[in-house]
Formats: sequence, structure tokens, C-alpha cells
Amino acid sequence: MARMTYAEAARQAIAEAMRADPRVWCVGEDLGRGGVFGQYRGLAEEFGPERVSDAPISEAAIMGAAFGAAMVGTRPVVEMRFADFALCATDELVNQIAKARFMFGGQSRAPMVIRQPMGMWRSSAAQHSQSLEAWYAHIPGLVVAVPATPQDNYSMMRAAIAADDPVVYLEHKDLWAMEGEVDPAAPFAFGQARHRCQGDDITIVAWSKTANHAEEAAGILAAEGIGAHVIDLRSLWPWDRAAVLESVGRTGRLLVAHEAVQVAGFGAEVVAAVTERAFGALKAPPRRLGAPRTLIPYAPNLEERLRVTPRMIADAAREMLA
Amino acid sequence: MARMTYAEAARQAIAEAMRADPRVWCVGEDLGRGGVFGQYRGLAEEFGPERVSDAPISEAAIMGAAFGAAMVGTRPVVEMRFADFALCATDELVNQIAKARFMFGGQSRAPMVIRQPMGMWRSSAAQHSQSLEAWYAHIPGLVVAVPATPQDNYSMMRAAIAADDPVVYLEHKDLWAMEGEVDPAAPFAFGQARHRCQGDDITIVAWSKTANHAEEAAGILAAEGIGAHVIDLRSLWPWDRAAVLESVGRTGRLLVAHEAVQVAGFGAEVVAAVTERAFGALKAPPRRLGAPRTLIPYAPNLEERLRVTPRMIADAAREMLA
Amino acid sequence: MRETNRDIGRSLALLTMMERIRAFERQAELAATRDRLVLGAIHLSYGQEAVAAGVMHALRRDDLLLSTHRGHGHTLAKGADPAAMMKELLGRAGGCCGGKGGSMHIADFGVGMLGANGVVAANITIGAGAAHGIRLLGDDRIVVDIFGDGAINRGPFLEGLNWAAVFSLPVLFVCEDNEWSATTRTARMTAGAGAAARARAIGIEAETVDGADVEAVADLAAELVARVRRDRRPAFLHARTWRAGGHTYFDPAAYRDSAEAEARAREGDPIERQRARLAAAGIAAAELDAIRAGAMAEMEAALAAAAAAPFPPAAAAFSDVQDIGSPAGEAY
Amino acid sequence: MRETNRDIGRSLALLTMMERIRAFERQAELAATRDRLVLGAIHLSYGQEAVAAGVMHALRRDDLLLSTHRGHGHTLAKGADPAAMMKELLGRAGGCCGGKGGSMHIADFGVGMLGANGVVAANITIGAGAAHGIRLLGDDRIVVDIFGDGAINRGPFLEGLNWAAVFSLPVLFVCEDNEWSATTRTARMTAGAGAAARARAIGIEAETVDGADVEAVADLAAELVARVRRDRRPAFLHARTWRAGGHTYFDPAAYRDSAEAEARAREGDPIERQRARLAAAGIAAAELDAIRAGAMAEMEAALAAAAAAPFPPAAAAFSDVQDIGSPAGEAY
Ligand SMILES: Cc1ncc(C[n+]2csc(CCOP(=O)(O)OP(=O)(O)O)c2C)c(N)n1
Ligand SMILES: Cc1ncc(C[n+]2csc(CCOP(=O)(O)OP(=O)(O)O)c2C)c(N)n1
Ligand SMILES: [Mg+2]
Ligand SMILES: [Mg+2]
Repeated sequence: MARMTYAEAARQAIAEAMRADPRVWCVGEDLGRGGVFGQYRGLAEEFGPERVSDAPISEAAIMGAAFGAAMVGTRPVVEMRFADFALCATDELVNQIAKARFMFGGQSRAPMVIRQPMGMWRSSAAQHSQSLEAWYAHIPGLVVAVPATPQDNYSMMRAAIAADDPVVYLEHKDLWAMEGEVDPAAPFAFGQARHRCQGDDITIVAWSKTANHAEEAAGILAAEGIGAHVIDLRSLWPWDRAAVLESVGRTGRLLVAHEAVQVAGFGAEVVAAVTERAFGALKAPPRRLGAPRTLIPYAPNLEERLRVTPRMIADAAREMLA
Repeated sequence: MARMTYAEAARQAIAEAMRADPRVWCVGEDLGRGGVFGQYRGLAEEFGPERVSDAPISEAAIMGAAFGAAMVGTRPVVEMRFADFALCATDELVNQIAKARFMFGGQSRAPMVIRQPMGMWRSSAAQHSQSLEAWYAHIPGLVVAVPATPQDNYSMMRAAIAADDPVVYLEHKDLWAMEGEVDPAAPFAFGQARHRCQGDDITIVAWSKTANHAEEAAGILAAEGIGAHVIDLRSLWPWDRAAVLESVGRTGRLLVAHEAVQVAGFGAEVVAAVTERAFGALKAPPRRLGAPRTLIPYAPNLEERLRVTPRMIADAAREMLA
Repeated sequence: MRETNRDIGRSLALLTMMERIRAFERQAELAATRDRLVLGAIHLSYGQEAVAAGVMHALRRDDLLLSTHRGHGHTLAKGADPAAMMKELLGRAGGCCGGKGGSMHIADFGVGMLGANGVVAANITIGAGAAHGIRLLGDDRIVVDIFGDGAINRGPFLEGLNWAAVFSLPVLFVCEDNEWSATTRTARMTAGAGAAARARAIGIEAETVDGADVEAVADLAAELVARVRRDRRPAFLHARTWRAGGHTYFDPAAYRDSAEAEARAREGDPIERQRARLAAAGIAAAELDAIRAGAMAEMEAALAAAAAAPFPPAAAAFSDVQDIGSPAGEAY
Repeated sequence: MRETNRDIGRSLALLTMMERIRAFERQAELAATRDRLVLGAIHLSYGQEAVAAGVMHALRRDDLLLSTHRGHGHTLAKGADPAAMMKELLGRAGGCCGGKGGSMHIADFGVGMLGANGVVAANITIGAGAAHGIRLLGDDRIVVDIFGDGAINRGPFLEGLNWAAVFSLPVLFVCEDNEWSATTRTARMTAGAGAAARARAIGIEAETVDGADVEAVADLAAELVARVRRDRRPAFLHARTWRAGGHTYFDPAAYRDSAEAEARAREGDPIERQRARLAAAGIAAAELDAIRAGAMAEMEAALAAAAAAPFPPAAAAFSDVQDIGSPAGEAY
């Protein structure tokens, strides 16, 4: 048990995996100087430049070459710097990495972690702020990780590196400095949600940074006597539908909150899947809170306007109980 | 009014637009010989190689260069050959084309039609069969067109070329040879669904090829005395939520069918949006029919296994009424 | 005369491989056109067989290969079983990818063939990466990464070559230049002096060879493969060849001047050239004919076996997707 | 002495522009560090001002420009209003993009500046396309498409240059080679002889210039711009320069040898060089100082105006997205 930041938790997870398995290596731009957010600090010094490798500004090659190296038995951690730049390597990720094992009839594997720092972060504007987790959940072959706390960024990074599947690993840039206790022995499995707090009045489903907001909202609601069960999905494929169904079975109310654009966001999947299966349990219409279908502006006041806040979550929950 | 194929309908729409407006031009690989599906046949002969332009195998440049040309006032029709290859140009489409007007504070426009033939088509396997319409619906700045008939492929292509927005134009490869009547004067506006058939028992929402299946399913159901209201959305952004809500208000039952992977597909958005707004009207849980979250196999028997068929739609509707 | 015997042996082996490739593809074509057993597109390499035969001859079985949509010849020459390949083309159980990939995704990891690719140029970075993996693992294998002339206009050509050079990776890039990109003459859409010049500008030594001459291809490939294996850095082989047929089996190639196309195909037929060379070296016509007949018989048997094989079991649609969140468990 | 007067006039104009660029960026830096009015990253071009000033001097106002994340200098030199630019950096109403783009997306279509870009190399194909549009429209404008040395390792470099050459487009590509890609020395990640050699291999004539010498840049740019305008085909200018500061304003660049970095910055300071040249040509120090003071005053006023400007109205978050399906109507 130790206190550390979200960035440091993943860094330690990687360092430990690299110590344990010489096939694990990291590759991306500027990693030798610790990475653009310092999330690789010290790793090049410990493991050398071959295993913590700089890269040219060649996202397609970073993704494609890491995939080739994965097929021959290494286990790359790929750094995309900003989730937005992964769009320079979409063919490699979606047409190649996600599909190869199936197309080749099981002959190949792509044990890769594809780190894509995402989300809005201090006026980064439209090309450095996106949250595209719904895209990757839609693509067979990919596992989608959306950690929200230092503990989960440790446990999930360990699990992602240990996985034989390609894991799209979406860290939220606004969480790098978040501190928390980390227990390296804490169990984790993809598809198991974290229950942030219990309550019988409403189920609030969220992930990534918004899960922290949901927990905060539950605090506001608790002070008013409303019990919210907050479920942090942690991974979107697989996702813990069972936990959500169990909770909605008790509360009868479902609110899903996320930072991404609401239209065709993963919140739609949660609402649809739950409504299909637990329609009879619902006491009120389910509801989503996501960003409007507009682009992310630079001006801080406009950027703020698009954020889903704890207060918005609490307000929506209250309305659903009214 | 004339009888023609789906491919020919779009071809005529383009030819007419090019005759009327010298700024309209087409660009993509092999267009000079009519395009890989013959959907540009004769255009190079009529308009010359500058306006029906071949391209190197450079999807990123096709997309990026067409965007640059659009910003200076031309109106490109961009051919991606298979929707899957558009993933070689995702940065250009999503980070550049969709965002530029907003990022530049309204100074620029990207009047472009981005043709992406999609869908399963006679054993084309995992890299030539995808349906990713949900992705584009999730991206602010983009209009998403999914025509299902010759008439709509005519009217919608005309509207797409006339639009000042970038339109992701997804034709289904399995429909190229479909014949039907085309009225060039038929009105069309993005966001207006087509009512394929009326009925008061269940609302079936679909688009692209699956809308034709839904209509067929309605025929099966009608023979059994079940009235299905089949709504072909035609565009997914904007989409005709009002029409769907009106229908579900009458029928109380919503079934959404599409060829794409069901998980995080656009069907989830339709179910979620309707449930949020018309919960009280629903008499049964809404339901989706999409592909399982697996890759598209080459073997014809396996490929067939992933298809949503008219019979499956009819069966699901019947179950919902039981 | 040991030397000469060894040379003749190699020459016969190269001819045999080319005959097998052509016979395989003829049967594949018949399976598509006559038997209608192939639904998807298949891309034949008629006239280009010398590149596959000559380059693969220089490789060890544990060396690695990545190829393109036009990859039957490369795959066969790397040592894959034609019956398993033919089953794959017909989408059958027992296909080398279990019938799930088909012609454009043919692969046989058992012989180091890490896959054809349906996306032009995508294999260039992946192949560089396989070599990167070899470097990290520290063994002495090398990678051959083949692509067409059309692929040199896609970004991964630049990114993959630069990657291989920067990281000093053991990969031989092979540009199989058949002058065509589907229905387009590649030269019309390609600026500058071509594939080899582009490679050199990225710091990779490049050599051009007459791809209709299988001996020349084999010689140059042997030299470059040895160099790559020894120096552990990339090299580039530009093989000039000619696509004798259409882009796919159903493309009549009506867009090209048929007199020119036929003349080029005739002059550049690597099999006829090799037969002539061997005849001149004193090999009896009967022996040469027997090689051809043997290849034909082998591939007819491969097609027969494939046509008799069952389709994959339905469960195959859900296997080999992913371990975590497998659709075999939860698909919706 | 008309000739000399004209030369001196140009020299003074070039100096003035460089001083204005530097003064603008100093104020931008102060806005970020001292005033905390800039939240997003800004990338300063200290030491690189000669490229912006020299190249833009060769352009007409209606010529077009596309630039990178490090684009303030280019934009200002193309003729944009510094007050509107500063408002953009502060995310204010009246910013040249209405406060919605910020530093990395700065644009002023009114002076032909079609945008900076937050994605390295993405502007290369877009700029080629702008030239394609000009070709289709049939007028005599040209495009300047600027990118850094790091951008030559991304696919769009190859695809965009090949496109421009194949379609014979009026675009001048400018590689602003400051030897760094963020915290990485570009040479370590770049194979071969560099930007100009790569351009030549794609059939584009390329010239290299000392980017610290604004007169040399202006001379070469004038020649290449005239050539592009006349011949309607692409050319390539490789400007060698040095990033005097960190990658962003908050990067202390601790990863580089500070003695080398400082020496390079000192020797390569294009403003000091131009001042020395003008002093040697007889221009009084007072006149040179007045140019600097004027630039400083102008940019202090720009910052003051920006800091006083209001933030954009809330509705701006929903405008300029799309006409059809606009979020101003229906956003969810
Ligand atoms: C990225 C991409 N764009 C387009 C295609 C369609 N396509 C398949 S093969 C081909 C021509 C390829 O030419 P070349 O690389 O020379 O190989 P060849 O077919 O001549 O063997 C094209 C355009 C594709 N498969 N992938
Ligand atoms: C595709 C992409 N990858 C990575 C980045 C992050 N990034 C921003 S600037 C930069 C360095 C660019 O170097 P160069 O092109 O030489 O331009 P300079 O910063 O030196 O002006 C990097 C890696 C990006 N913006 N886009
Ligand atoms: Mg070719
Ligand atoms: Mg640089």
C-alpha cells in the first residue's frame, strides 16, 4: 500500500512488468525523456533505450511496427501521446491489430497495450481533447480500458500487459496528478466494475474521470438523503452488464454519465442493453449525460460549457427521482 | 421517372451536379476507368481527367488534398473504394475535415462528399466488409448518409453534393445492382426518414441494406396480420427522431435492425434516445438486431451467420408482440 | 563439375517452384470461374512467379515473410502446403486460416509466412516491426516484406522504411513492380525516379533486378539476404516484372493495350525463360514437361481436396477473436 | 543608388517583421507565464523568425499559407492582425478564430492563412490540396506549405509531395528544420540524407538555405515562389534553423546541452545578424532600436487589448459546426 499519482501508478505497473518479463517493452515519441506527461519517467534509465524506445513522429509505424513485434513474441506498450493522434494509425489498429488473430485463423496474437491519453485538458482544443472510447468498444478484437483512479491505473495496466489481447488503454489526461492509495495486490479482472458507493435509489454508471464526478455527485445526493449506487465500469469491453443489471433491478433508475459526445457514445449501449433486459424493473426513463454533439473549443469558458460536472449528475439524479 | 440501379442512380446524380456546377469534381483510385464498382462509368469521358481524377494509392492524400481543395472553393466527391480503406485517412476525416470550420471560427468550409462503400459483400472478409456508420455519427461536424434504394441514392447524392458540410456517404456494396424507379424531382432533406410501410403494432427502424430487409420482414408479418411501421432513417446524423418517436407513440414497440456490430452500434443510440423520451409509451422492451461482436469471416457459411435477415427481423418482431 | 550440378539443381528447383505457383493459380482460377467455388476476389500473379521463387529460395524456413493481396506465390514458395492454401481460398475447414481469411489474408505461421494483407502497404510497417521483434529477441532470423509498385505512394512506405533504417532492422524490402495498380498505370501516379530512389533517399541501399529472370532474382536475393543477415540492417530489392493477367481473376484488363500487354507477358514470362535456359543447358524437354505435369497434378489434387473439404463449423465465427470478452461467451 | 535603397528597404522590412514576430511571442509568453491568461500549450519560434519573414516576403497577399503548431510567426508575416491573434491565444471574442481554435489552430483566411495544425504533417496533404483547388479554379495563386523537420517522418510527407508532383501543383513546400522534434533530436529518428533528398526522390527540386540569414531566405524564397508561380509545379525549400527555446513555453529544454543550445541560439539569431548587417550598411543604431521599440509597443498593445477582450459568448460553443444537423438546433 502506497500513496501515489495516477501517472506514477501506471509507471510502476510498467516497471514491474518489465522487470518480470524481458519481452515487455515500450515505444513512442519522446519516451527517453520520460514521455510527454512524465508517465515514463526513469524507465529509459532503468531499462535502456531499446526497451524504452523513442520513435520518429510516425504513428502509423509505431502502431504497425509494434504489432509486427507483438506477432513475433514481444509484448509492446505503445504510446500514442494523445488519443487524437491514434487516428493517424487507425488502419493499423482497427484493420490490422484487431483483426489479425481472427483472419489468420488463430495463428497470431497481438499482446499489446495501446496507451491513448484522452479527454479534455486545459484548453487543448478540438485536436487534443477527444474521448473516442465508444469507437473501440464497437470493434471486435479489442479490449477497452478506462481507468479512473491510481489504484485502477496500476491494476489495470498490470492486467493489460499480462493480456494476450490488444488493449486500448485510455488514460484521462486530467487525472495524471490525482493521488490515491495503491495496493499492488488488489485483484482486478477486465469486465468487473468497481462499486464506488452503494445506494438503493438510483444507479449511476460512469467511467474514467466522470466516475470520480459520479462519486462526488453521490456525496451531494447522500447529504440530501438520496442513495446512489455508483458503478465505475473500468472497462467498456468487456463491460460489467451483470453488475449494472443487478443494481438497476434494485434501484429501478439508471443514469449514465460520460465525457464523450453523447450521440452514439457508449452511454447509449449501456442504456440500450439495460432497457432491453431490465425493462420491467425500470421505474423511470433511463437517462444519459454526455457532451453535446459539438467540437471542443479552446476558450476556457466554452470548454467548461461542454463538461459533465458532479452538479449536473446530481441534478439529473434528483430530477429522475422527482 | 426512370428505372435504374443503385449505382447508376448515384452516377447520374453526380453527372447532373457536375454539369450544373463546374466546381464539382471527383477524385479516387481508378476513377478514369469507371471506378472499381463501375459507379463512375462514363464520367471521365464526359468531364475529362481533371474533374474525374485518378489518384495514387494514397488515401490520406486523397482525403487531405480534397479537403484543401474544398477549402479554396471546389466541391470534391471523394472515393474511398471500400469504407475500410477510409481508416487510412481517419486523421484527415475526423481531426481535420470535421473540425476545421469550428476550430477556425467559421472561416472555412468543407463541402465534400466522402463515398465509402460499406458492408458485407460476397466473402470479402474482415478488411473489406465493415459497417462503421456509428463512428461517424459520433463525430460532430459530419453528416452521415446511408441510402438504401436507387431513389435515395439519387436524391441523397444530389443533396450531399449540394451541402456545404462534409457528408460521409455510405453506400452498401450489396445494393449496387438493385433496381428501382427514380424520380429526379422527389424531395429529400437530411434528417427526414422514409416510411417504408405503415403499421400500428410495431415500429421497425433500419437503414441501408437492412431497411430493405425490414420492409421484407414487414411483408412476412403483414401476412400474419401484424402491422409493422418500417422507418428507413436514410441519414444517421441528423436522424429523424421525431418520426421514430411519433411511431413508437402509436405502436409502443421499437425494434432496430442494422448490419453493423450491435455493441455500440447506432441502434443503441436509437433505443436510448427513444427510451429516454418515450418511456411511458413503450409496451414492451425495445430490441436491437445487429451483428455479434466478432470479425467478418471469409467462409460463406460463416459470413451468412453474421447477417441480419428479413426472417430474423420478423421473428424478433413476433416475439416482441407475444 | 560439382559447381555446375549445384547450379542446375537450383535452376530446376526454381523452375519447379514457378511451375507450382502457376499451376496453383490456374487451379484457383478454375475454382473461381469454372466451379464457382470462390466468392471473394482473388489476385493472380501470372508472369510474376520469378519474384516469389527467386526471393524465397534465399530464405531459411524460420525467416519471416509478409505479403500482399497478391500473395499466393510468395506463400507457396515460402513452403506452405498448397492443399491448405486452396482450402483457404474456398473458405473451408482445414484452410491455413481455418477458412476465415481467404486469399487476401493467407498466412502460414508454421513456415514463417505472417500474412498477406488486404490493405495496400500496411504490411510494410508490420514487417519492419517483425524485424524489430527479432532484434529485441536477439536471434538471427530476417524478414522479407513484399509489396507492389502501387504501395510506394502510401505513407507506410515512408514510415516503415525509415523505421527499419533508424532502428537498424534485419528486413529485406521487396518491391514487386508489375507496373500496374489495379486499372491504373502506376507510373502516371508516381513522381520521381521510383521505388529504389525513394528507398535510397531514406538511407537504404537498393538494387533493381529483371524480375523475369529467376536466376538473377535468386542471385540478388541471396546476396541481399546474406547482407541483411550479416549486417542487421535493411536492404531493398526492386524487381521489375509484368502482371500478365487482370487485377483480379474477373478483370479482363480491357483498359490496356492488348498487343503491348501480350508482348510484354510473352517476353517477360519467367517460366518460359527458365525452361529455355535449362533446355540450352542440356536438360531434356521431357524432364521439363514432367516438372510441369507434376505441378499440375499436385495442384489439381489440391483443388479436389479443397472442394471435398467441409465448410468451417459455425462456432468458428466466434473463435479466435479475443480471450478477454470473447464473443464465444458474450457476443452482444 | 535606387537599387541599394530598395535593398535597404527590403532589409529593414525583413528586420521589422522579425522584430514584430519576436515581440509578439514575448508578449504571448508573458501572457502565459506572468499573467496566466493562456491555458493551452503554445509553441514559440524564437530564433526561427527569418524563415517566416523571408518566405512570406515573397508571397502575394492572396497566396495561401498552411502552417504548423509553431505558426505564430508565419501567420503574422502573412499579414494577420496581431491583436486578433493575441485574442485567439487568450481564447477571447475577436480572436481570429473567435477564440475557438487557440494557438495551434490559428488561421486568418482574410490574408490567405488557411490554418495552423495540431497534427504534425497533416497540413502537407491539405496544402497540396489547396494548390489542387487553385489548379482546378485556374488562377495564378500559389500555396506555401510549412512543416518541421519532424514531419518528414510521417506518411503525409510522402503522400502530399507525390500528390503535388503528380498533379503538377503550384505549391512551395518549406521544411523549417530546427533540428528538434519536441524533446528528441530529429536526426536520431530520421534515416538518410534528410528532407531535401527525400523531396528530390519524389521528383521535386529542392534547395537548402541558412535559415538564420533572412536575406538568403528571402532571396531563395523569391526565386522559388517565382518558379512555382511560373511553372505551376511544386518546389521545396529546406531552411536550416535552430529552436532557441523549449518545445512549448513551459519546456525548460533541460534535455539538451545548454552550452551548445545557447551557442547555437546566439550564432543563429537571425535578428541580431540582420541588425549587424544593417548597421554595417550604415543604418543608425537609433533607427534599429526604434524598430524594436515599435514592435514591442505594438505587441504590448495587442496583449492589453486581448486581456481586456471578453470571452466568447456561450452560443459560440454550438456555432460553426455544421449547417445540416447543427448542434445549435439539436445537440444531443
Ligand atoms: C489502402 C488501400 N487502398 C486501395 C486498395 C485497393 N487495391 C487493392 S490492390 C490495388 C492495387 C495495388 O497495386 P500494387 O501495390 O502495385 O500491387 P499489385 O496489385 O500490382 O500486385 C488497389 C488499389 C487497397 N487494398 N488498400
Ligand atoms: C501526428 C502527431 N504526432 C505527435 C504530435 C506531438 N508533437 C507536437 S509538435 C511535435 C514535434 C514536431 O517536430 P517538428 O515537426 O520538427 O516541428 P517543431 O516542433 O520543431 O517546429 C510533436 C511530436 C503531434 N502534434 N502530431
Ligand atoms: Mg503493381
Ligand atoms: Mg523541428
